Amino acid sequence: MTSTRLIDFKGYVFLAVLVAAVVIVPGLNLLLPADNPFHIPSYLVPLLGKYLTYALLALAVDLVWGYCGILSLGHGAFFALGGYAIGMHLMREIGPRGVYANPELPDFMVFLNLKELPVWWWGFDFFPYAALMVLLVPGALAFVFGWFAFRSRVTGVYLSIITQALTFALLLAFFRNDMIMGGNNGLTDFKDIFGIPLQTQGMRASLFALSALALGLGYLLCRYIVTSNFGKVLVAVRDQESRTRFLGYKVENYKLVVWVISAMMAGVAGALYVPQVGIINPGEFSPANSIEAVIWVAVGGRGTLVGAALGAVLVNFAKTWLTGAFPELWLFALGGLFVVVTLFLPKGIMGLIGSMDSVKAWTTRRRAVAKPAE
Amino acid sequence: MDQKISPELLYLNDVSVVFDGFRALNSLSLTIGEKEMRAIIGPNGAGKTTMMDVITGKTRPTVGTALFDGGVHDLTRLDEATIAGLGIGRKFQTPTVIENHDVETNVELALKADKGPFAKLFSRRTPQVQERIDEILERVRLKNARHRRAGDLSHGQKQWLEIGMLLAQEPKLLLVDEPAAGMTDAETADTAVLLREIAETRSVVVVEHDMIFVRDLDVKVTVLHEGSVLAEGSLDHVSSNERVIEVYLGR
Amino acid sequence: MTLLRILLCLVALAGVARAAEPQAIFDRLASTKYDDIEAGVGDLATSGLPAAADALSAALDGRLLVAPGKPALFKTPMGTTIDVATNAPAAAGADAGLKPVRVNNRIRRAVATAIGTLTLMSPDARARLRAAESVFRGRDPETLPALDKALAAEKDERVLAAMRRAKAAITLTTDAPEADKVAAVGLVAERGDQDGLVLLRGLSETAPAAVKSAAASAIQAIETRQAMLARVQDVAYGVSLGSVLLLAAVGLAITFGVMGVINMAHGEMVMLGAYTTYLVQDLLRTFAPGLMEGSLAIAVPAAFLVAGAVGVAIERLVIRHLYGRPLETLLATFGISLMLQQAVRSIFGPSNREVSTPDWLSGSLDLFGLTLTWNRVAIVLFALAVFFALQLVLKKTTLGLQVRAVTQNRRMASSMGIRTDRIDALTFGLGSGVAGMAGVALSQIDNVSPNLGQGYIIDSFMVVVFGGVGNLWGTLVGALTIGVANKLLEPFAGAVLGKIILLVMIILFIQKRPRGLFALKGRFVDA
Amino acid sequence: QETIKIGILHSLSGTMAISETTLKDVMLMLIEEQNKKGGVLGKKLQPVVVDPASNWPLFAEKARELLTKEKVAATFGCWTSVSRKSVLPVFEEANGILFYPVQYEGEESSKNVFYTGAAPNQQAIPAVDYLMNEEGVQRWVLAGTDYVYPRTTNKILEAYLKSKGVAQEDILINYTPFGHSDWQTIVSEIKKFGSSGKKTAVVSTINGDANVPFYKELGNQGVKATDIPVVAFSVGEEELAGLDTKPLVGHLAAWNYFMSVDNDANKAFIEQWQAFIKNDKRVTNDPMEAHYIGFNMWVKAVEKAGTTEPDAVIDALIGVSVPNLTGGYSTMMPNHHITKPVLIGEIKEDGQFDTVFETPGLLVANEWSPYLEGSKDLIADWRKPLSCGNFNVKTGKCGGGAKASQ
Amino acid sequence: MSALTVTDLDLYYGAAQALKKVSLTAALGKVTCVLGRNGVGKTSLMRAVAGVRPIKAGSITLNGETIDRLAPHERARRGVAFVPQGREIFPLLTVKENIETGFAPLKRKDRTVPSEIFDLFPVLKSMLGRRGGDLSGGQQQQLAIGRALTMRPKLLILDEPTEGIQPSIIKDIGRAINLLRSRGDMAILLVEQYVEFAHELADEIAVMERGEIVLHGPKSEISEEELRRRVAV
Ligand SMILES: Nc1ncnc2c1ncn2[C@@H]1O[C@H](COP(=O)(O)OP(=O)(O)OP(=O)(O)O)[C@@H](O)[C@H]1O
Ligand SMILES: Nc1ncnc2c1ncn2[C@@H]1O[C@H](COP(=O)(O)OP(=O)(O)OP(=O)(O)O)[C@@H](O)[C@H]1O
Ligand SMILES: NC(N)=O
Ligand SMILES: [Mg+2]
Ligand SMILES: [Mg+2]
Repeated sequence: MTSTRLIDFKGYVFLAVLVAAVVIVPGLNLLLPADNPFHIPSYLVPLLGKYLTYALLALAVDLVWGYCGILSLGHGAFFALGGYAIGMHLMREIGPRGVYANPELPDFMVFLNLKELPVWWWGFDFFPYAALMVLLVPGALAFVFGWFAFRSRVTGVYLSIITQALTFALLLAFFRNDMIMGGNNGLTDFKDIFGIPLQTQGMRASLFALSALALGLGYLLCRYIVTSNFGKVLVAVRDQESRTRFLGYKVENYKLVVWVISAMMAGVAGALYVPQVGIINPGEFSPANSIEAVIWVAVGGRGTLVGAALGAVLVNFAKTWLTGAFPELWLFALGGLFVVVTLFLPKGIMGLIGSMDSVKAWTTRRRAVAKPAE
Repeated sequence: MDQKISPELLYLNDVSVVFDGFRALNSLSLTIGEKEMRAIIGPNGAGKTTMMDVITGKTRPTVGTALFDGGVHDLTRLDEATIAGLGIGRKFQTPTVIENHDVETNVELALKADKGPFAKLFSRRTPQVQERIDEILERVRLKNARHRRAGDLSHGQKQWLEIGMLLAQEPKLLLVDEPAAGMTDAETADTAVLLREIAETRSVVVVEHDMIFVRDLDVKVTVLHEGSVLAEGSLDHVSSNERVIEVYLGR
Repeated sequence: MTLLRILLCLVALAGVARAAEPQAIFDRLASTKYDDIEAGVGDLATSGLPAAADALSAALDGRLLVAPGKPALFKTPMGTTIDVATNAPAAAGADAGLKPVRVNNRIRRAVATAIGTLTLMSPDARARLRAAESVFRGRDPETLPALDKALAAEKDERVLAAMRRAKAAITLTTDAPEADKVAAVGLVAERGDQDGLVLLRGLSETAPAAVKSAAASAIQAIETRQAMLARVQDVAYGVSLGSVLLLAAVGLAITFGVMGVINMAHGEMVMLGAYTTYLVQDLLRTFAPGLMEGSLAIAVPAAFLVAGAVGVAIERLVIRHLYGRPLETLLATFGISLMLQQAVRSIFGPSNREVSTPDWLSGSLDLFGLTLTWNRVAIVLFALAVFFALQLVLKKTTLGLQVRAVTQNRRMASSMGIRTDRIDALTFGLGSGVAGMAGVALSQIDNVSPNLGQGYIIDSFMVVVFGGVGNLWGTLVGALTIGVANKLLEPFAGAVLGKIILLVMIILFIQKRPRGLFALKGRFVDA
Repeated sequence: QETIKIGILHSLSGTMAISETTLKDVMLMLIEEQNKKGGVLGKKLQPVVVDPASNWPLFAEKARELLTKEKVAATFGCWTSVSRKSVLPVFEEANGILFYPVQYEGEESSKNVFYTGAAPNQQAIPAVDYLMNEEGVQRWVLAGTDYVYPRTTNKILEAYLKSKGVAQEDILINYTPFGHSDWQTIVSEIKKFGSSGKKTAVVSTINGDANVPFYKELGNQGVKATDIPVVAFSVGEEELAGLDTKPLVGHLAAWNYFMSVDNDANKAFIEQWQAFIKNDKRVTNDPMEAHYIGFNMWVKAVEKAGTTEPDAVIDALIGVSVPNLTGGYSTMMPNHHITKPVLIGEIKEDGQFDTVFETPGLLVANEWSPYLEGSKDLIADWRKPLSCGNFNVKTGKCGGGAKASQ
Repeated sequence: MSALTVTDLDLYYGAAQALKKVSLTAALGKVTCVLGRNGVGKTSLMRAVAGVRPIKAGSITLNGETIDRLAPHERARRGVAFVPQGREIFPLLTVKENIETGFAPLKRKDRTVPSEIFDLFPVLKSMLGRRGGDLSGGQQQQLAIGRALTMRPKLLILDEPTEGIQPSIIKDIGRAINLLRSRGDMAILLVEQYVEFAHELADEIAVMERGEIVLHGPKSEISEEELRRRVAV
């Protein structure tokens, strides 16, 4: 059972680690000379930043899956939409510095013989508008999708599969050049944001810090939700949806609210991801990406929030390391990791950490149950 | 709008439910008044649970009317949550509780309150709420199990928990499907007492096969058989009915 | 009039033949310019040399050897060398310094037409039919004399009809009398196909009114027929695509649909089946080349056993610890899927493996102008056979009953005396084995590469869920529906947009039927 | 002893592993061979292999790792255009050197990238010319996978065909998604389009996995090369190795290299490759040759510059000329593309190509297509003082600020 | 001699002990009835005997053979049939198929449905094609008993079999249990809350409290009054 305090022990540790990361990572990167053993090389900063955005995506998945039982196999879609929103802004920021030097149109539009900016690109040169879209586009899609799906009582694998269909359809749609979203190449070659080049160390550090901040806030938001009465209803919906209805809860509304919040979180994650990796393309919509996000949560421990974030960072760290260290064998290692986690850590990595709690619980429970019902 | 067009709290008329050609309910008509308690008995498969399904919105009748609160609400058009919100609470035949929540939280979730998502988002457990929970747990004798996972309870304990949740809902109409199943004789008697108390302020429909329990309730009895009413009246009256003996009580 | 022209043609023909001395022809064939070679082929065909036909077909396989100024030779399939000019065996070593005639598509085409004319009188009826067809396509007035001669001698009805049409086609290009042409239009229209249409559409503006109007109505008729055929073809293609989906999905309908394992490694079972086919063929090629034609018949049970055994192993080692935790099967099987892909990549390499199609599955079936390739017809039949066999196993055998009991309530099934662990392993093995058999079929139409399975996993889940989890009929109807819908959309929307529309339709459909096409109904469903 | 690190950035897993793994192997072979010769500048070369797993953002991440962590002197990598686009900013930022070995759509020239594959004019246009002249093709199906390389190529071809008087209704353009596997409808459409009486050909820019089912369907539906020839730009020996080529005899491909090219250099290369990979059935293909050329150019440039320092090597590379495997010399031009011969081959039964046409000389790449509106005035020249990848000859300005030299 | 002997059984749910040194016997041709208030461990004891819940300590023997380490299906093969509390019908199998799951431990030639099942529960016969999950609660309970009898058990475990069943059929079940007892080839272990019913049927009675057996003996030694007192609140 989840603890009811807003921030429990694990939460404090988690937030403390985040705060430390915000101070230490950019600090060690910017302040120490490159030959110092504690120096964090520049390439690591956006890499770590990327992990944090994945962690935020994992939180979003865990919120709906861990607490409300909605197994989304399409959360990558919201992530990608958030990414595209910010990517569109970054494209507009390039201005006349594109290879075709068109002040108005991004290169790929010139290339497609476009004469003027498509309507849906309007306004993206204005950062606040783009930022709003980061929330609104995934939010609106989630709202429309959720409105119909939850009202129609699509549940379980049926819901999972149509979320997958959703992201797959978007993959194909964004893939089409007729969408004027850059086709298969997507959006890339970004230059700067707020006039500051994306490649400067300061910018990298800021984006990293921003990702950490977003992750922290995301965590607090999730904790707030799951520890509120709303969260208790969510768990009830997860375990006994039908029974919950008979208690007078409009289950579809609960699902819709948490679904939209989660989609927006994923959108923010995507928006922070794109400037740090420098590209957004339809590949982000691929169903495999969404499944991977679910895998991170499962590895870390479903329904634990901290575990989801931890899982995302660990799996991706493992992937980074293994693809470099064992380029020909890493799939065995990663695949094996997933199997081992399921077999030996049924509650994910958090289950392992949590077992310390359970030792405590064990002793107390033993006393309580020693005498059954009076 | 909220004009009551009849005095009954619950009004079922000519309700039929057909599953693949099988008539689980067959032109069933039944009314329950305000603050009335009614016992419903009848053979296995007579349609008692199905009737409750119709009232609570779980099953849509093939034909027929189901009105609530003096005809103001048409139950056949509302979903389960709305019906529950109108004040119809239900205890299921096989006890169903929220297994992963503790006993306390199960009761808390059932408590009468604004059950919209935003209201719940901004609310936490207050001392008043705690008090109310304690009161109910006291009544169903689960105070010592308050922090146990509901799924770990024994069968009978779950039955009690469900009754507690029903109390917490403070519904106008309680539908109680086999409350005494799996309870000891003493507990059964206690349940009867509890239901009689409740019926002083609310309407109650009880389904039971335990005749001693039904006798304890001391209310009008309706006998269902093959989806429609076979007999109605006091327990003594119906149990002397030949047909009732033949199809239900046995010799 | 006609007679006169034929006579003239004959004279001209003879003239050509006389004009080109064999050595001049051979020199042309020895050129490096395709223009020359093409002319040389034409010359050889009309040279009247007895070895012309054999020499020409030898040219296609690089067996016709030439060099400027030297006599041309050709090698028979038996390996003997023949002098083209004399049609007698050549002296040993005569081929020194000779090179095969250069051929490209253009030369191949010229040779085909030439051989066509030369084989109009072949004793083999099928060869004559092919020849008539090639004359129809060539529409070369110069072939008319040969054609007429052949017509006079022809007995076979089918060949006769084809030759008449070929003649009609030629007639339309000449300035034959109006009545002949109108009759020719009728004959050409008989074909009712695209080729006929092309010919009729191509009639010159200057053609007489009667011919034009006859052609117009013939065109109309053919077009209507073609349009209808197009729809029928879409549906047929849809059924074919649907049966591919069915095959890919039906194993999943067991491991996921019946057992509830979110089996992300399903695609890899299909892939293992395809690789088994490759291995079977590889082994046969080295040890029993005579059995190659039957390779698939061996591969099907082999693939079932291989994939089934891997499935049993996976179940025993991993899945069995996860019952009651269905969502975690997703994680574990995803891991297994990664490992299997990499294992195959490490063993067989990352690139495609060649799986050959036996001759009896090559080519296509022509049904009233509808082209259905044999391998796809076979896949439709195979998919249905697999489906009904499975249906039988699940519905009519004790195993089937026990499988369903175990998946519905494992603990109670055990209490009833059912050996749940054995049933679990068998069921997972069965589902995996069926996936393996699907792999055999897919090896005939798709890449045999480590990624093969990834291409089908999403579609498979889509089909099973769309059809309704736990219902095999749903998988059948779901697969066919998706296949046909896809193929009906494709001509209008294109492949990409068509697929998008289809996905959106599936999403909308699930709103209407939240538990799929063949939903389980009843009080237990969400009790 | 100090070593020089060489980055190898090719997918070893995921959808692109099919094509890219071979390129990793060929690089390992070239490096090993060079080390046998004593390395470069007296130092041994050390390959650093990473797996970007066919995941485009991962390409960028791995590129950064190679450049900043491993500090490689040069990187050989990428296949798809999107992977190149994804790593491009990284190479520019870190001032690295990337050799890109695959034919692509052009419309790009970066200071830090050396394009050893063909630009559209080095592959597509000669192929179309051949079909027009030799086969008398009048009607064209442009079929491709829906992404930028096929789209651009087709756009250029469309413009080119129209300039040659081909009517709009004689051009059919069709796009399919990556990995498309059900070709029934499209092949039958092609057949229909091709039976109008005019000679028809298919120009295929279908990429990757989709080719095998496409050719299988072509074969089975009886589309013969003599009726409707298909000329492909992305199907080489490696792709054919996974196919039963009997029904495909006569279909064409246009490349800058075929394994069947008969000369000593190529023979030696093939032998070396088969010995290295310990399999005498393994084939060679065009992108492998591109890496062979690129690697030798890099070695030569480093020796010329006397250092592996990027700016010096980048400058030294221009003008470097090394033997290619088709019997000539390829030169690195100021636009960072190389000169190439164009070969047209017909598929033979053994999965090899029979060269039916070869351009008389080497072609210089048009990195900016003269057939496209936005780029017809652009040129790239990385020699000083111009040092610009997109110089507009009309306005006299270097287009993108970031692309200009600092 | 006793068919079933349970000695010093301990059973835990996680850290919570549900059975403490429980010992019990059940003899062929006898009905052994276990009573007790809610949550005292009756169901846990039945689960332990049927094998669906592992035990921590103690032993279970059936006709002299130790069965406490055997899987449930092995016990079923040795003649243990279990009618669990909560029925546990296979919801998607038809009534007929539910009954046929009882064939699993039988030899092929014995795989017939005993006719007494339909005599006892005629409703099942009329609903053979209906899915188990669609049945009413009482019908499911009847099905669960019928399914267990199909196995021709040597030890029949009935956990509150009358729950949810209409009075006339409760009487029938009583008669059926009497019949089975009189055949003498079966030991019957019965959990009941319904004291009158239990007292009428039982040969041996055991009363549980807080995971322990506090009273165990032949019916003749325990009056209905005492029983009632024992299980009162
Ligand atoms: N979905 C369904 N499909 C088919 N038959 C059904 C379905 N639901 C209920 N039934 C049948 O309808 C009848 C009425 O069932 P119901 O559960 O209402 O009986 P009940 O009176 O509650 O019986 P019990 O006393 O045994 O609980 C039964 O015969 C049952 O088998
Ligand atoms: N799955 C479980 N996990 C944890 N505790 C459990 C579980 N099942 C039962 N218990 C607990 O073990 C004790 C004994 O339960 P059991 O079900 O054996 O009681 P019972 O005597 O059958 O009760 P009832 O008369 O209510 O059926 C109870 O305190 C119960 O809460
Ligand atoms: N550049 C290519 N072929 O994608
Ligand atoms: Mg009922
Ligand atoms: Mg119990």
